[in-house]
Amino acid sequence: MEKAQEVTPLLQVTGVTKRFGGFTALDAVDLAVAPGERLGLIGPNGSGKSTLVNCIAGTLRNDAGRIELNGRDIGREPAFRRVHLGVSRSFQIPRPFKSMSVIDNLRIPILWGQTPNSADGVSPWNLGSDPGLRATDEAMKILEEIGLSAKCDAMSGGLTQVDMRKLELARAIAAKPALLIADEAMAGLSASEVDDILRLLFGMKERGVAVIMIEHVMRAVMKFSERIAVLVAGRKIADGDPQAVVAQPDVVTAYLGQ
Amino acid sequence: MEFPTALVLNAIIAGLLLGGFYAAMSVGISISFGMLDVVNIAHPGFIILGSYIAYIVSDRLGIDPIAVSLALSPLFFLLGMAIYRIYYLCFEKRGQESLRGLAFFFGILFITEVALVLVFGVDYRSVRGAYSETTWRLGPMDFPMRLVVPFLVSIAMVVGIELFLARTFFGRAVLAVAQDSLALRLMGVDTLRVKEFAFALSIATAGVAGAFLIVIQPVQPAIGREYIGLVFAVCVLGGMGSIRGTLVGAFVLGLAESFTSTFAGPSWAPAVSFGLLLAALAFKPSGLFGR
Amino acid sequence: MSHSRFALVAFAVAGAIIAASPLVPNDYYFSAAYTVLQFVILATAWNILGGYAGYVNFGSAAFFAVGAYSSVFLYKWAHPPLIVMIVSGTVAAGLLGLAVGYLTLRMRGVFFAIATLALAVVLYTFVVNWDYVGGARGAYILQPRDLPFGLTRYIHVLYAAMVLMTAFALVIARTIETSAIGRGLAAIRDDELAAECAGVPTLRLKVLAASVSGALMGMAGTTFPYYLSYVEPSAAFNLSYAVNSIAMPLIGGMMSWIGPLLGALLLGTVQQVVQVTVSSEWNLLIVGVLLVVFVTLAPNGIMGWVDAWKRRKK
Amino acid sequence: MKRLVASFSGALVALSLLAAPVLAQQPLKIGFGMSLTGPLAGNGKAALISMQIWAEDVNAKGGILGRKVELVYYDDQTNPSTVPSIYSKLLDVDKVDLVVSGYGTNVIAPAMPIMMQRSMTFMGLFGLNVNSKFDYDRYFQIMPSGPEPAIGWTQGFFDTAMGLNPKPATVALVGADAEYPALALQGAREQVKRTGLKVVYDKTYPPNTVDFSPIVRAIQATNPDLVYVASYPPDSAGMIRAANEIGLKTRMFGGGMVGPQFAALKAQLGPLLNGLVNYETFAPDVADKFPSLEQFLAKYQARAAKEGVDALGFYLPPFAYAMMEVLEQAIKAVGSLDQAKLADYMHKNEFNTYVGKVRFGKNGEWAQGRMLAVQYKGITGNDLEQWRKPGHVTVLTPAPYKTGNVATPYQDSRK
Repeated sequence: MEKAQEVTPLLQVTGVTKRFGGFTALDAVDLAVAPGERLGLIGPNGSGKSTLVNCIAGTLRNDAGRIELNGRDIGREPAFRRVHLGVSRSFQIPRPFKSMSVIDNLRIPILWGQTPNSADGVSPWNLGSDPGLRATDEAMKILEEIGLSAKCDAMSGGLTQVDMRKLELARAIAAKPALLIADEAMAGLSASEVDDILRLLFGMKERGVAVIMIEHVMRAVMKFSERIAVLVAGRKIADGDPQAVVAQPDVVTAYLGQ
Repeated sequence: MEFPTALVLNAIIAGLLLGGFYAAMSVGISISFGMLDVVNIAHPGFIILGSYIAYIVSDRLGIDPIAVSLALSPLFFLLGMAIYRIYYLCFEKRGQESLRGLAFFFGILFITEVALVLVFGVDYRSVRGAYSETTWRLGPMDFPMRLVVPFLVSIAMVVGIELFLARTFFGRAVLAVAQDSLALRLMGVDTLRVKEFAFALSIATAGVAGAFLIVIQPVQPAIGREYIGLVFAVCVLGGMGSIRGTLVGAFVLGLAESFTSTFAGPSWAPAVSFGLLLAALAFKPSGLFGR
Repeated sequence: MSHSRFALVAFAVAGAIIAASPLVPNDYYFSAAYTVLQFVILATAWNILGGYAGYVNFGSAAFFAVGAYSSVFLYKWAHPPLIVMIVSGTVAAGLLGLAVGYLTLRMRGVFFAIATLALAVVLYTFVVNWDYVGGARGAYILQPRDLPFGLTRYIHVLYAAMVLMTAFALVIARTIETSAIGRGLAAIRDDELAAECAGVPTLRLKVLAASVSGALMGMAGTTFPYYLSYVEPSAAFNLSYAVNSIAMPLIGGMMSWIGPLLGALLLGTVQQVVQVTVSSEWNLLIVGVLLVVFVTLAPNGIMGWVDAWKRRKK
Repeated sequence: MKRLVASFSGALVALSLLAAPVLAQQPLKIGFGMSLTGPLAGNGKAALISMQIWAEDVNAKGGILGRKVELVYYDDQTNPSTVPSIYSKLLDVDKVDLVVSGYGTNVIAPAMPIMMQRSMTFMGLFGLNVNSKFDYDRYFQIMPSGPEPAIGWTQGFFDTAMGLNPKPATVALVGADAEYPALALQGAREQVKRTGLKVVYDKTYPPNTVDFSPIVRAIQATNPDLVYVASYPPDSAGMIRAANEIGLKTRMFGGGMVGPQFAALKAQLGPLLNGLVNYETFAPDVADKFPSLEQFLAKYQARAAKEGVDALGFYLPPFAYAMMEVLEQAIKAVGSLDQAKLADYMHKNEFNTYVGKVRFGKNGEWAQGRMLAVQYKGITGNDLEQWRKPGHVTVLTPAPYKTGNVATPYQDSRK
């Protein structure tokens, strides 16, 4: 495996710790993601995966450690600015904007999530006529890829669980991130649907988008990940080539529980 | 500003007695609003209704107004059930959020006020218990029975409700319905009946608090509007859905008002009390004992 | 319709209404219209924070009173023309809105509502003890004698000002609603955390909505001292402003600027008509009953019916 | 079909001819807003009943200028912002011939601009110092507070106090944060300047205060010779109860308390009122000075119980009736409804009414104030009958109505 030359990593998490009262959810976790890299993040329930995601996304403030994006410390940035800087996450439990249609749900990240100084985009603060309407074709493209274009005008509150998960992912992608965090995007999907999502996530590589996939569907994780990190009880116990990591004794015991 | 001991002692007593009264006024809101998320703006209206019922019955039969209100609380209980049934059909069943209930209860507040004007007229009414003019003196401290009796009955009522909710099955069901009515429904409990019972209980406390009010000061139909802010403030300061919190919140506001009136300017009492609430909300949004 | 064209249409209609005022048979209709339009502005303004962003403001009477009392202060201090009073009252209330906006940082939902109620009580106590503006004694604000444009009665000036202010409020509300900011606010209303993670600057939008909402509510109160000629705290902080500013958007529908307009015109007109036809306490009873009936029959407001009908028709 | 229409229109013409003479007999409409709901509904309803009794009396005698009197009124809900619309409707739509005001300063003032624009003669009911700012020459006011209302209102209490031997030195001022009490306290402060007293307590309290003992204790701590209170009924009851509960020691207590004038508080407080020095507008002890008032009170008290308003009617009802008497006498004297002539007549002449002789001076206020300062004494038990007979209300000032001297100090005269 050629040594990645000294390119600065897209995401550099060093020594991140998070405590809730006495309980230590994250204990000095280090993690690095290169631009466009496909990282699998696995671990039993309650291992701190979601907490790590929330610390990276900014919805939780880590008690110690640094989080850098493209070498810049984003530890103090509010969540919305981290989205502008290129970090976009989907939620494990879908959180659609219920009063809006499916396509309107995508207009929010397109208008507000994309890096505001992007050349073509008009700033959302501009009070001209509704820029949301101009985002239609961009939104429809994402909906086609994710397979929701037929329901674009349906109310998002009425979608099935599976479609809601797809909408979650579509919304995260619509923010044109540099790093996409897919939090259990495939739970409960059929095999063919898992393949559709995998194809979509593979497509991220060409757009230079790095992906952290958090999944229990091992088949998808093994197929997708260029590298796998394993979290157990708030500590990273493995990080490297997928086959080697899965074979590691302590990973096996953590999963199968001896 | 000197603090002579007699003034301080009496300020504490007055604050606690006032707090006891405020607790009786607010415990109903702590149940309906704190636990059931029903924004019952008309609660002070039902308190005034309680005052008038206590006035009429005790005026005719010569029984003590507070005794009358306790005896008649089942009537208020039934009234509460009827109101909740209407509220449930119009709002709760369709999953309306509580804001809609706010306008509904504003309407009810106006209706009760005008109904009282039509039935009882607009003159000031008041009632005298046998104890209204007696005051116990204990050294520098004095205990006006006009405030002590409502205080004692109020504490008994509030503690009784707390024990009922904590100890009995039905009480625990009410607490549970506050946290997660879906889970309760999955366990086969008819949440409608539990909520109806809880709301009816809150209106019953309003009837009793009404008797306290009319013993303490003269009442006329429009006075209810003055107490809307107070009852919600006590409930939220104490902590949503916590009866113990309501009691503590009531004492905090009662003491704040009493000390401000005695030592600073009485005109600033509401600003101090509500300023306290604002500060508490800013530092501990879910109130002192909130869930 | 684009924002600028809508603004042109709105102010054109306002101009037409003002131009048509000589056709009005007598002054009663100006006085009644002044009050109804006052509630249109209050409801529209309340809805910007309450309907669009989902933050319920219980203290709208305080914003109205800030607008009214800033006019009283200016009247006593420098007696400037009406337009100066309107602008400064709006700015003052907007600053209060800014402060309330930052409250949303710490509080949400019912706690925010109770905090605004507490803020209103604190402000009421300050005004009661502020002698310069009359405090509890109240202050006399005499309507000017010399009237512009050859109008005969000052109520015509107040009415015209209120029509223009209503147009201004509606334009602001619609512009916010049908822009990216409006979409951002709707996202905050539906799920604030998800909105933040979709890149919406939730705090800035909430502060903007609270400031604009507060400013417009204050604007509704700026001409009130002249309308009343004698302002004392319990008139400016009246319960009817808190009640109506919430009930009217609820009845009309909270999703768009048309809702509060409809609700205010409907409930406001009913209150005005009942008040000067029913010579007894029944008028308050009728308002109470109507409030209950409207809210139960129109769960999502009148606009809710319209949307449901449209969706059924499609 | 055509024939039918012809005969029908014929009948119509005949009818209209018939109706013609009746038209001249158009009713004389008197319009006003009155608080029938909200906090001041008690006073509003009592005033309304008195004005209705007046209308019935006048119509029984054949009305005014041969026209039956009709009262056109709306509920202002004790909310000043309803007043401009109500009075525009009365003048522009209902086209009333005459207007009078509702009860209290904060509903009279908002009507003033409309009255001035239409130069109507406007009769006010218990407005305190309203016209000093408007300076409108056709405004008149029926409350006997005198040329300087706020000072006239407090004159009795302070004159009596300064008559004490030895002269009092310190005074405590307390009142509600509301329009009337604030104006009364302003008058009291002017009295303090005039008399050279030292103010040892001067604070106000929020109107919905429940417990007054903290306030009364703070006052007792300053050990004042006099305690002047300006309050509304619930506060007055609370203040008097607290004074009794903590045993307030001072030479004179009372002043500007609204409440003890009403039957409800007279019955509820009963003996607690003993020793209180307060203002009144009438007392059975001076009934001889107002001979015809007895028959009005009989009519009023008959209806009061049924309507749920003040059972005695000593405070406001006689003045609501007197206000209409003044208008009646002015219209009859002038012989028309010409507002200018009416105003001129009312400025120049004295009126004999149920509340005695009324003459208007500066700003339409009474030329000579006659607020009674009284002291309650010898009340036993809580029945209302004892208040109907003289012997419990000593009138201290003004001189022509004086029936006795003040008993001090307050704590002794309470026994």
